Amino acid sequence: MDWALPPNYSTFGVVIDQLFWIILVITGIAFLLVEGGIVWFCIKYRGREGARAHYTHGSNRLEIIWTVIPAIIIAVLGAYSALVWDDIKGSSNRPADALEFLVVGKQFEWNITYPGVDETLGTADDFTVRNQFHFPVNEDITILLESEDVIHSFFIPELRVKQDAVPGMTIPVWFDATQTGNFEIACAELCGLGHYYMMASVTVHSAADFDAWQASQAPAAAQ
Amino acid sequence: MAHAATAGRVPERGLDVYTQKVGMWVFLCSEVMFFAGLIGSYVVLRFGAADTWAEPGDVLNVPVTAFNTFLLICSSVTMVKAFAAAQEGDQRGIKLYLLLTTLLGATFLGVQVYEYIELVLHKSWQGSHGFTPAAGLYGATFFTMTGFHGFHVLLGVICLAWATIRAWRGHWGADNTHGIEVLGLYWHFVDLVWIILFTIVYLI
Amino acid sequence: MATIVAEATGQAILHEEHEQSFLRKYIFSTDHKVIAIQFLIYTLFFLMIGGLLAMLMRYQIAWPARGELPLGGIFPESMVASGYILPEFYNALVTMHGSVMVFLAIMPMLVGVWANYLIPLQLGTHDMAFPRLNMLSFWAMVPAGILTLASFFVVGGAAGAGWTLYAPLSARPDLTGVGLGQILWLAALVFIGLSSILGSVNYITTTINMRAPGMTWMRMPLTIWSLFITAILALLAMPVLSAAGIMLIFDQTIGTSFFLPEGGGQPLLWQHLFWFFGHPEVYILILPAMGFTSEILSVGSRKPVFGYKAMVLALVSIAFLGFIVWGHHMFQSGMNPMLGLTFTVSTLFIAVPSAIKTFNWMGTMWRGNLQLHSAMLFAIGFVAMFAIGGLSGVFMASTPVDIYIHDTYFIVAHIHYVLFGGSLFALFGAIYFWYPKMFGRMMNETMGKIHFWLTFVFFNLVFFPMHGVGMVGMMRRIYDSTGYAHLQGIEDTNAIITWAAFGLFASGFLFAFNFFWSLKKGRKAEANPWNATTLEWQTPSPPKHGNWEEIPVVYHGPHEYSHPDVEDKDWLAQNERPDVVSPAAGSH
Amino acid sequence: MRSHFWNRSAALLAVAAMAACGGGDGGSSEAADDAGEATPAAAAVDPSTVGTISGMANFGGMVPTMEAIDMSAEAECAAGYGADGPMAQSVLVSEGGLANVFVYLSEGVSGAPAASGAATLDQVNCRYTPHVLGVQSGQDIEISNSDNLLHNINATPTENRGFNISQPRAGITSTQRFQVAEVMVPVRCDVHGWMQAYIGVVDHPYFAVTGADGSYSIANVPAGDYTLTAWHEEFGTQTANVTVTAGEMAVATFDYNAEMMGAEVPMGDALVLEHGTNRIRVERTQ
Repeated sequence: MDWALPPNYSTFGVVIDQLFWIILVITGIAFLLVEGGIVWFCIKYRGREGARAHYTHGSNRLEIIWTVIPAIIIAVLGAYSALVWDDIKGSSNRPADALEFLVVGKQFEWNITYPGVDETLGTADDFTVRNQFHFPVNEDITILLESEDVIHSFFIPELRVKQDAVPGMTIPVWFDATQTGNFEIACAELCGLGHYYMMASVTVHSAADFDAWQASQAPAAAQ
Repeated sequence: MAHAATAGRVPERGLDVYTQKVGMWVFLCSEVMFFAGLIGSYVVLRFGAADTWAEPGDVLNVPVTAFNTFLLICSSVTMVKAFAAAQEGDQRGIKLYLLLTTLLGATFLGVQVYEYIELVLHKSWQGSHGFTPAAGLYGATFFTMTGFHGFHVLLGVICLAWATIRAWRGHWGADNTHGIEVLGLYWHFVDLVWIILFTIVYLI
Repeated sequence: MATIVAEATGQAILHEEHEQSFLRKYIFSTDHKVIAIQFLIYTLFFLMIGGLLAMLMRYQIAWPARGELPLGGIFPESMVASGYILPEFYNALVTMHGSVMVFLAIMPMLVGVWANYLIPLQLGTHDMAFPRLNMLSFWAMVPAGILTLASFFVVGGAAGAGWTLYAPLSARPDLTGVGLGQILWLAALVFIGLSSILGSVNYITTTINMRAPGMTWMRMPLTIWSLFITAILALLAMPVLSAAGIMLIFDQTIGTSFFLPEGGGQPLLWQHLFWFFGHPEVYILILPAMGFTSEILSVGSRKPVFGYKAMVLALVSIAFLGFIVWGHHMFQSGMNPMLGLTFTVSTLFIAVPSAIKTFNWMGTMWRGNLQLHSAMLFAIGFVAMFAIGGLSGVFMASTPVDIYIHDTYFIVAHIHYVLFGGSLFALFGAIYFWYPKMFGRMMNETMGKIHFWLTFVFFNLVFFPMHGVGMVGMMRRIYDSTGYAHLQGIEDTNAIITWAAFGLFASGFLFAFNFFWSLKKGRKAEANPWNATTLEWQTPSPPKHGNWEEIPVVYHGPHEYSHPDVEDKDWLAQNERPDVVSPAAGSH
Repeated sequence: MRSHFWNRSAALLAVAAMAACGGGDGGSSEAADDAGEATPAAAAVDPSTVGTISGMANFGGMVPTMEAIDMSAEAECAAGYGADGPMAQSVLVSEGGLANVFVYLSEGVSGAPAASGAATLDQVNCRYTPHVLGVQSGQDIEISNSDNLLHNINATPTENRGFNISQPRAGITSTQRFQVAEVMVPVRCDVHGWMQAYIGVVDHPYFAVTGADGSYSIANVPAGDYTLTAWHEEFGTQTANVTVTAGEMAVATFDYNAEMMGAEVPMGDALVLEHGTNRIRVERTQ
């Protein structure tokens, strides 16, 4: 039993994980407080013959305290989350010179279109590979996410990337992997009877390896 | 605490309005949300695909519907008259105005059915013969919104017809106006919704 | 005048009782108490069905490669083939488990049963404002139930697009193989909407206009407050779902394309409409539970509810905020990320009233004289479990973290801590608590306590590990997790969860046995077995048709326990005249 | 793609009626079975009145190269192929013969024995076997999976009721039927985009699919004049008139070449054919 986040291999993942642990600590403390309090009260104030409860309708001071403290904690968390969210998803923070890929989800495959050696989508040397996503490490990657039929969700756990692919929309998603390795794209949104089987391999190459891989694919695609 | 002051005081028993009327208001809130859902979707879809909408009057017969709108507004007036007659115990007035309201409502429905038939059989739109619910978002939203309104009118006309029959049996009077008032609330609501629909579907 | 009329009707109702046929008395009854019991039987049945679907689902998740489904042979080949649950059947299980539990079990049990039963009794009136509409609201649920059950047996099987019915998957039969099943479920939803709206009109009108003399707004029990606010939410949210559902039916049947991009429609529009309904729905599913808990905790602690006004304010603000947070279900949906920011803010705000309520429940227990009977145990269990559900919600509200945990088992854990640990615990508590009033007999305490501990332990064994599975990254609604590299190593956890789920399901039968056994063999209940203050306990158990010979007059707030001026007992009923009990008590 | 409301409604009614009759088997009404048992096809044949049609689908000229299929994501399937790996199957030519041509009598048939026995469609190494299948309307089609991985079988007819079912493991079978004649019903697997099969549904048992060498043979055809239609997924349809004489073999040959590539391929509605000459032509119905 290994209940942990999978290792993180992306730049955004660092701060996402950090936020996760911060929230875990805060909620953990609240959890202990509440659950501990309940157990303690159950033992301490359990009914006894002839005992009489303390008559009170409440305390405005306490009400204010437990309104304001959660509100402050939550406001701080919210503000921090909003900043991070804007960093990750805000359209003004989309990297300008990222390497672009087109990823099209369909029942039950991911088709990835590569920009080819000219590094531009929509040109003659583009080629499409089914269920294999290769890209270089330490480089800004933007995928243009589309769907042919129903809503899918593009999920690479190790890169902390998740975005729904919606038919009729092209949604840009960007990330930057920090290590080479082999991962998987999973579909995270129920998309039909093959939902669980809609996986694709992800290979993060070094820059040189990626060029080599792309060159090896291009002639096949040119036919 | 708060209740200390009220202990033993003259009891509170809700609003000074009879229950059926409160119930109808509450129900109308729900109806507002139903039409808000439809109209909201209409707005979103239309903004999202403005080029698939026809110019006002290109497909829809605005003059006929404008006349129909006028009929519905008239029926609201006669409904008010019917309630006023009931309050005064004017039996002849109750019968006359309830009957008029029913007929106006029924005529409205008749015109709408005629309009639908014309659209489905004789209009062509975007290359396909017949303007139907399957004719793009324009057709889909048009028939859904006007159709549901028409359904509400139909329910209203049925209730009005029943109220009219009761009027002939002498059911209503100065001491029995609640039914007419509550039905009137519903009828005015349906009228109001139509004015909004007519504006956004036919005129804009 | 209204009073006189009401009283006159009350007398009429009382006299009518003897002349009614069996059919009028038990089947097409307009008595709110009978309707409540009809709802109770109905919802318990669907609770079992929903549970059964979950068991099948859990079997598949734990042992995806095994096949050999026990009794698999009784299923048609289109559901289970060679002992394997087929993926399309699995999707139907996922979808219908959620749908049945939300719409046919929990929601009607919270509202249909208890709003019907408690509103007239706790407010001190003879019946609902519109008894015949009330009857209709139950009978509208019957076709909904029949359509739902029938949908499993039509060609293509039951709906399989998730309980959220995301279009286009739900709108295009060619993409799922499910055609009629989906339409039947949507039709059922329209009936459920009708039932819910009719019910809400009744609850709201009755609460506004038919309170007993002296029952001011701030003297209403918190149960009534929560049910009243819930009714408002349902009244305003359900019609939006009905409208959306009808549009979806049109997309399926008559060739419109509201939600289909090929025809210019927008899949995200469905999500906006659904969650505009769906988030208030979440509160519809929890507010009444909060009300029952407040009530039971107060009675069980022999103390007034701590911070009654704050509780009411929290309810009202939840209701208001509930309508502007729907977008937090859609952070990863492709909606403009800037909208995500707005929804984060409103979402975090809605956490505050929930925190207030939790602390006030603890405040109610503080320095109390806790009577730990089954109902009280479930109420305390509610607070403990709801707290976990609320805290795990913070992870989702933080948008960056949501990127990772969205659509994983973390969400599944969260929703079940709120819906099962929350709503269902409170519902069990409510049934143990009001059973004597409903049926005139007590439920067996020993069985009740065993039921609580089994439920509590198994529940946590089932759903706590799901947080872990979610952290590992297991996606929701997947039929077989074993093919994924990042999901290696969670098989044991999934198997443990499944065994615990079987235990949880089985412990439900102990409850069912207790429920039916006590109908005949339970100890006879006196009028007020818990020494409670609210009006329903001041009538016989069970109350007669028409509830009151004479409408009670209310002199006190709802939870006057352990009042220092009242001697020889620790409670003061709402309708006890202050000068009779003790002159000094009149000041409270 | 989305059929008309009234068609759909009629289908719905039919479905509802079937559900009422205890449906849920994923198939259709049982009437065909009973009829089949009452008059087994073999028993009805009187050798003195029937003949045989046989012939070839010839392919001339350059054979188009088939694309390689990237099965790397399904190692289990890819292992079933030789060094060249799996190739697409749309044009299979061997020694001048074109395989997978569906040949059937499209006109002149009056009355036919009911369907008997079951046709089979298997999934082997992420391919349908056979690639083109002929069945009689109402005949059982037994679909099975020989791969121990997920396939879904998504049949999208226009006249019949479609189905979309899945078989997540080896050994799972399902029986389906089409009630109405329809040439052709496309069948695909959405999990493996390259997997495609075609099922020709006709009202009688007088059909065949050309083998690897391009030959076909339709036996037990009652004597008479017929129109024979040949359907191919890349080359569309051709027709030929044949006269069958009792006890003899009629020959009808179809010729194909690479230029015919890209012809419109009729799909869905059963074909409406004119009486043609023996001249071979490509039928373009859409």
